Amino acid sequence: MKENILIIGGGAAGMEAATQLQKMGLTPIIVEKSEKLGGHIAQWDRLFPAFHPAKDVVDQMLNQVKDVKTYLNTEVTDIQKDNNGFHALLSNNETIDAKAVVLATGFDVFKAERKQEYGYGIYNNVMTSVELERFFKTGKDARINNPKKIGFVHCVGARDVKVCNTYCSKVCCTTALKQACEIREVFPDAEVYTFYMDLRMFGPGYEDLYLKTQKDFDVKCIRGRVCEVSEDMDGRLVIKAEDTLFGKPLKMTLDVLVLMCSMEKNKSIDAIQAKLGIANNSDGFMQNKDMYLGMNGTSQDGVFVAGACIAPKSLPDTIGEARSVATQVFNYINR
Amino acid sequence: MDFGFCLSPSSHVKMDSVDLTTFNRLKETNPDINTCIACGSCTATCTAGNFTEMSFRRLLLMLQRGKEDEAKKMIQRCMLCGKCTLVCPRGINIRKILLDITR
Amino acid sequence: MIIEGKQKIWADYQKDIPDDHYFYVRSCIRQAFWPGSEVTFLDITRNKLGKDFYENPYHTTCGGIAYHSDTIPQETAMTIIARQFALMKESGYENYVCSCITSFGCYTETLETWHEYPELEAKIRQYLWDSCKKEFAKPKYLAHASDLIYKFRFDIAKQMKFPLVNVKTGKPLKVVEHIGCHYSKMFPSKGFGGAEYPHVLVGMIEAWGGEVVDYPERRQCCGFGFRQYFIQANRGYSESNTHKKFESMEPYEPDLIITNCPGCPYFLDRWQYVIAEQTGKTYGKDGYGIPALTYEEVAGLVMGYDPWDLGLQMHQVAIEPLLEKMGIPYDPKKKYQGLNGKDLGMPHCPMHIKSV
Amino acid sequence: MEYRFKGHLVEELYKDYRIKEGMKACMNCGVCTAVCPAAEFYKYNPKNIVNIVSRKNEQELEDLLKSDTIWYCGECMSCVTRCPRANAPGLVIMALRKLSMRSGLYMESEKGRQQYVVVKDLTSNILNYGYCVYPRTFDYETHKEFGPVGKWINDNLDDLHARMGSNLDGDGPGGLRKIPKESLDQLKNIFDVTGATELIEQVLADAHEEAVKEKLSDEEYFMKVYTENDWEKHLNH
Amino acid sequence: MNSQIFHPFVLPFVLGMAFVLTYCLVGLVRVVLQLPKEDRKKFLRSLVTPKIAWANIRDLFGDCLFHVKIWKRNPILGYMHSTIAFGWFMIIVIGHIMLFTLKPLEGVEAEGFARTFTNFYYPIFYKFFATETPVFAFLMDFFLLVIISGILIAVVKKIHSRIVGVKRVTKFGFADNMIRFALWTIFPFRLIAEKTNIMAFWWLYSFDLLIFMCMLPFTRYMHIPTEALFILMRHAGLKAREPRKGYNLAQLYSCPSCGLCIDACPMSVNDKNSGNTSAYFMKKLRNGDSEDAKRIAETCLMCGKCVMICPVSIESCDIKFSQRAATPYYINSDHSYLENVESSSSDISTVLYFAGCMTQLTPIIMRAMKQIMEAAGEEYEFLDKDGGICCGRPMLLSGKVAEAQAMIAKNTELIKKSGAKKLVLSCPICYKVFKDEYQLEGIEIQHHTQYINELIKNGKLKVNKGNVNYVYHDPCELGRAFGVYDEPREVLENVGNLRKAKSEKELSICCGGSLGSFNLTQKERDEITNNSVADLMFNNPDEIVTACPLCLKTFARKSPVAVKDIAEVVSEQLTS
Repeated sequence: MKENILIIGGGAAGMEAATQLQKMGLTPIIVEKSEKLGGHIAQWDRLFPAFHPAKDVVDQMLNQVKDVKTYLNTEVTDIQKDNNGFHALLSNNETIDAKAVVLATGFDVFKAERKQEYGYGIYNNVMTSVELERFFKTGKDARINNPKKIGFVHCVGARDVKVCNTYCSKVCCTTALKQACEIREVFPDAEVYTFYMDLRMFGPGYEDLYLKTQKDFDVKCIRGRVCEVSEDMDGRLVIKAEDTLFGKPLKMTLDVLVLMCSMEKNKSIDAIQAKLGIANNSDGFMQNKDMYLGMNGTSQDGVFVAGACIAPKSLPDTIGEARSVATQVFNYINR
Repeated sequence: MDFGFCLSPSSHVKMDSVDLTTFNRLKETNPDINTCIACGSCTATCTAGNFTEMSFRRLLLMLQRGKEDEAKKMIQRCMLCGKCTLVCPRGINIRKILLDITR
Repeated sequence: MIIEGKQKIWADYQKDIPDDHYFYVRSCIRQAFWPGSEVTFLDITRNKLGKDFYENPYHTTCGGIAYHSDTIPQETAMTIIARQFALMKESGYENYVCSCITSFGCYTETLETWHEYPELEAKIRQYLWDSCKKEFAKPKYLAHASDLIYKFRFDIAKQMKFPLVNVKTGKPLKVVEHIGCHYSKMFPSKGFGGAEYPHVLVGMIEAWGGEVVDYPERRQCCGFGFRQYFIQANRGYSESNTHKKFESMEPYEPDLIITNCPGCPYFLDRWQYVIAEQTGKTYGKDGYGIPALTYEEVAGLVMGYDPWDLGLQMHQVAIEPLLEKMGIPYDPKKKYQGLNGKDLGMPHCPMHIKSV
Repeated sequence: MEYRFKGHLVEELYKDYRIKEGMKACMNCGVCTAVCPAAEFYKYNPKNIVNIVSRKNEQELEDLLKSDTIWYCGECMSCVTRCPRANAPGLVIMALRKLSMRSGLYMESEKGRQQYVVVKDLTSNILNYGYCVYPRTFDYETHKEFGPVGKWINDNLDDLHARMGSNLDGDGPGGLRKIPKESLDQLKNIFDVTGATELIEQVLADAHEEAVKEKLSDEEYFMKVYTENDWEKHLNH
Repeated sequence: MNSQIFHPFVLPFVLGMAFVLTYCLVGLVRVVLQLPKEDRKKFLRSLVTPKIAWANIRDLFGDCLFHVKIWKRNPILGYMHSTIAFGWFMIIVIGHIMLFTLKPLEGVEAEGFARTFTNFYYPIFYKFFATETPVFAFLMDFFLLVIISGILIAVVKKIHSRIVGVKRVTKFGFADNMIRFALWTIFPFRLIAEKTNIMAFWWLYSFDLLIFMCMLPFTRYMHIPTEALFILMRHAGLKAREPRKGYNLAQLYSCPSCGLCIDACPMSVNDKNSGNTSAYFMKKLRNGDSEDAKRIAETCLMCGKCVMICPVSIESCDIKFSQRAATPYYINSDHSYLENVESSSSDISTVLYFAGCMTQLTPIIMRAMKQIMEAAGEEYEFLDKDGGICCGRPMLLSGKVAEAQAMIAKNTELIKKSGAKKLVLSCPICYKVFKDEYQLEGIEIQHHTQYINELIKNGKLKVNKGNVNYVYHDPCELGRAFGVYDEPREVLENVGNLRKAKSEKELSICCGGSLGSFNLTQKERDEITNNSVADLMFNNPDEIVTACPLCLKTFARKSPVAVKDIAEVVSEQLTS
């Protein structure tokens, strides 16, 4: 029973699924379009809610998949299904025959410039959460120059019909609070504000993180969506929002504004997804069978999904889903 | 010349120039003050709030948004009955803060 | 400021409109307050650029101001608009251009609402038939007059005599652009450059050599507010909005404000006078204000029209310092003359803001 | 108190296309209030308006319709651009104002009663001249901000418009041309057919009734409404 | 023996004595002058009122010398205190009696002024200057030994307090330790000096007295003279006013810092908080440390246990009230809206029930009360069904008397208007203020425990006796404040089995939720609650029953068994 399982995507979901499938005696094959495994999480510095280094987790995952057959810098360009299973053509012209396919293609970060009123790409000191995380990792970012006031905007590219994303991106709230604490650690004299609509602290220890953010890090959480950003004479950012709990419009000047960009579906898989006949759901992510027992299944027999390609998701959720997809694939092969 | 109208003051909360002296003083003795999640339990249960605009969660915001005078006016309504403290899900010692503001 | 970011947005928000054969409708406010602007628009487009802009004498107000002052029902406003469209159809045109931003907003809103609710369009069609025995056709293209000047900005630049440059320093003039709220705030895709970084006036300023000032309250409304101006008791609101804009732009020391809305130049101009009278504060240099001009007035100035033919004497804020900066020759004596040099007297000087 | 549509305010409001278009679901994010010019200078919060309308509570709606609140908006529509739920608070306000007028509740508030001024001025301009704003009815004495230049313009109206190339009161095309009678008649017909005339007559009658009650002539009442300003009450401290 | 009437070693004593007498006299005049005029009059008149005078004499002996109260609490400590105090008193008294019987040594009898002077120190050093009669000599030696036996206990207590049944003792500074050492050594030195007549010991004895008397005003031993004054003032019925003046000053100096209140205080469950007990409060305030005193005053739960246990009967809660009232408060309360408050009761009814703020948070009590009153066929009304106003007690607890009066006046108005004959309260916090502050002539005020008990007793309310084992918690403001101990217990006996808590009645431990404290954090309150719950759980009851909505809410957070209000328990056992 050394059946090939094609895993598209070498991020957290893909790697964890491969690890489990290999332990089950199957032969997972990872196809990753970038030059290394790890996906978005490999770019991350620390993880919420307890500031655990991301590298720890990523290194463990990488170690577990070191014997898994992996194609880097490779994309699936075509895929066919027949009675023997799936036949995928790769961008390096190799062909892979597999009994089942796991789509673990993850997410793209919302392009912040689409939310024009926030002026990302126009005003110098507007940055994204991803860029801030990179700053934490490398200590370098030209925009962060001993700032005295830093603001975080939640729900950028989420819960917003104007950018066609009506869903909640789930992880940004917790990430914002984590980063707010971290930036206070780096710049203890800075004032940090977050502008939220709801603080969705849905996981274990997340509410504690919120409490810590308020109490220990003195981060000021203001309920209200930032409405517009402009630049003043000194290149500082003037933001307007309503303090909705106070019921009054509010104006303040910030040195840096961090946009908590949402997750959108990774669209580079669209062509292959279409070939497999898998639709998108109303949020634009991949449609799985259902949200409960069929969460890893799709409308195409033998094609499975896991991770943030289904919906925005945290790392623990993704790992859980990757493990569950492995079980589903195993059962499918042994049906 | 009388035009029959004049400039109106702006109602914007100008966070750049808000005076936080009182709030920061309170924070020193009551670190919990930061942990309000504006759930409104205090307002809902308030004995004085039954008859007036008294709302502790709003009062805290007033102090943070440069409306200290309004906050002090609001405290005048308080009967110090302590129900708010009992219902606060964050365990904030509201009655003590109310008393501390006034000192 | 990263200009490339804006350029990307401008490239994304380009609307497809033809550059000729338009059915032209006028603006109530502009005819009353800035008559020179519409005259100049038609002169530039028809005579300088040789375009076809037809004006039907039977067209009326679109009712937009009355509609936004909540004095007439939506159906009334839509039927008046439908009547204008019927006139366009009768005149054999299918491109519609209006001089007024409120009109432009009403036309856009009407067309979008009809699109969403066809039963409402049918109802209006019936109303128009019942009242005027007319039938309308929706325009193929709807444009605002500033869209066309924007489209022709490089042609105008070719005929430019006085670029937006300070002749004494050789530096570009600092120009504030002010977009009428109803141009693209309701329907961002209907304006050049969208709602956040409209390009319609920026494009003109850049094409004619000026430097655009982007200040924090750039997007803020001038404060017209319809009923907030028409009723004296409410005018403090209107004045306060303009005041806020000027306080925000003041540090940038702009030389000029350019607008594409009928009311904005009136308010940005007259509220400067009122603020000066009430508080003693002026926003230009040496006790002058900052001129707030229409885009046609600016186009006329750069093309070498006589300032008094453009009607710049109808602004309360003195225009002369700007003319000096641009090196435009003018005859001060002619400022307050009527036809054939008729002496019309002179307005008296306000207390706090220089008018000459 | 008695007023039209009593008990049916919510129903009547939701018939308005502007509610259909502008009233989806609010998540209280506050961007409308943050950008709103009226929220800065008046005791006004568009988010709260949208909330009240979405609650569909008859009493709450009645209170709203007879308050000054709905008359603070300047209809700049800045809120429309930003709402992440594609609501249009500005349109909602317009629908509320119309209902407030039709129900008669607008007479309960200082700012509501002002509708008499705009209705009288603007609709008579349209019906008499075919313009919303017409220079011959734009009086310097009631528009002091028109300034010395404005006074000079008004004093020399014919000469100046002739100088500027307007066709003031003339036939054919051109600025400020005389709108042909035929066009004015059509406008009147449109007003009759679409309900504007009815609304106008109602507003004028309400005002007259109020003027009689206050023992004022219509002109005196007009000036009272035009200038009356309980300034402090409207400010958002 | 020695043939002289004077020796230099008496000088230290004479100096010390002169100092302490002067100091006390000045202090006495000062305290009396600090009293407001009416209080001063009251005080002076009380001294000649026979009834009060008798009480004064009784307590002066009972409390100052025999320490009856300490005997009751702890016989060992009682012995210790009364031996030292009474023994010393007797030595002085007998010494002075002996002055008339002493035979001066030959040829050295003093006359005139010298006689008066020698009388001053003769009784103290009589063995050096005179020969005595055997009976007196025996008595003197006997009492001296009695004192020393008390001192021995004191030494043991110092070394290991638990032997004498004390967990925590007051921690003292250098001065207090030094004067204590002086006190301990006075009597052994005297014994040795008398028996050996070694000069050095006479000197040591005299110096010890000097040290004791000079340090006395500055240490807790000042309570010895002050307590006498305090007893007189207390019996005169004076009230606590300004924190460090007049009657309060007398109270402050009367505190012997014995530390009995430290163990009694519920806050002492956390060692950190034992510094916030009354003993320390008195000490801080006495020493003029106003910041600390203010903090402690605002931390105190006001449960009254320290007052109840105090051997000197110091009203420390009252002093804390004065301290709170003295704290500047910059807000002028505006309760003008009270004018518009309406009562929810409409008709005239015999029984008016006032739930109060806290009961509004525990609607189960209101429901139970309703059921009980219905079952008893009472004609009743709720005063604050839709939320009334506060009773005013929390305002009073904050020291804001005038503000509290506004609420009291409004409630009084509403109650009087109702025409009720009886006012029933289910909240002891309210009960306390209604009893103490409200002027409701003709209206009987009852706590619901009393009311329910009455209903059962007069047969209006029929209840079943179930077999649930209850333990009853005495709310501070009901028990210690008004001694309502029996009624709730009788009620509970009627509906089930009553088990005893470890500490009951006046010794019951505050639930920790008290409104009295401003400063205690939730965590600190939880510690108190846990301790109180453990005490109640001593005999493994099935349910904890209390009679205060605040206790109910507080215990419910931490209790391993169900916590119920007494009304709820009764309503469950109504005979249908």
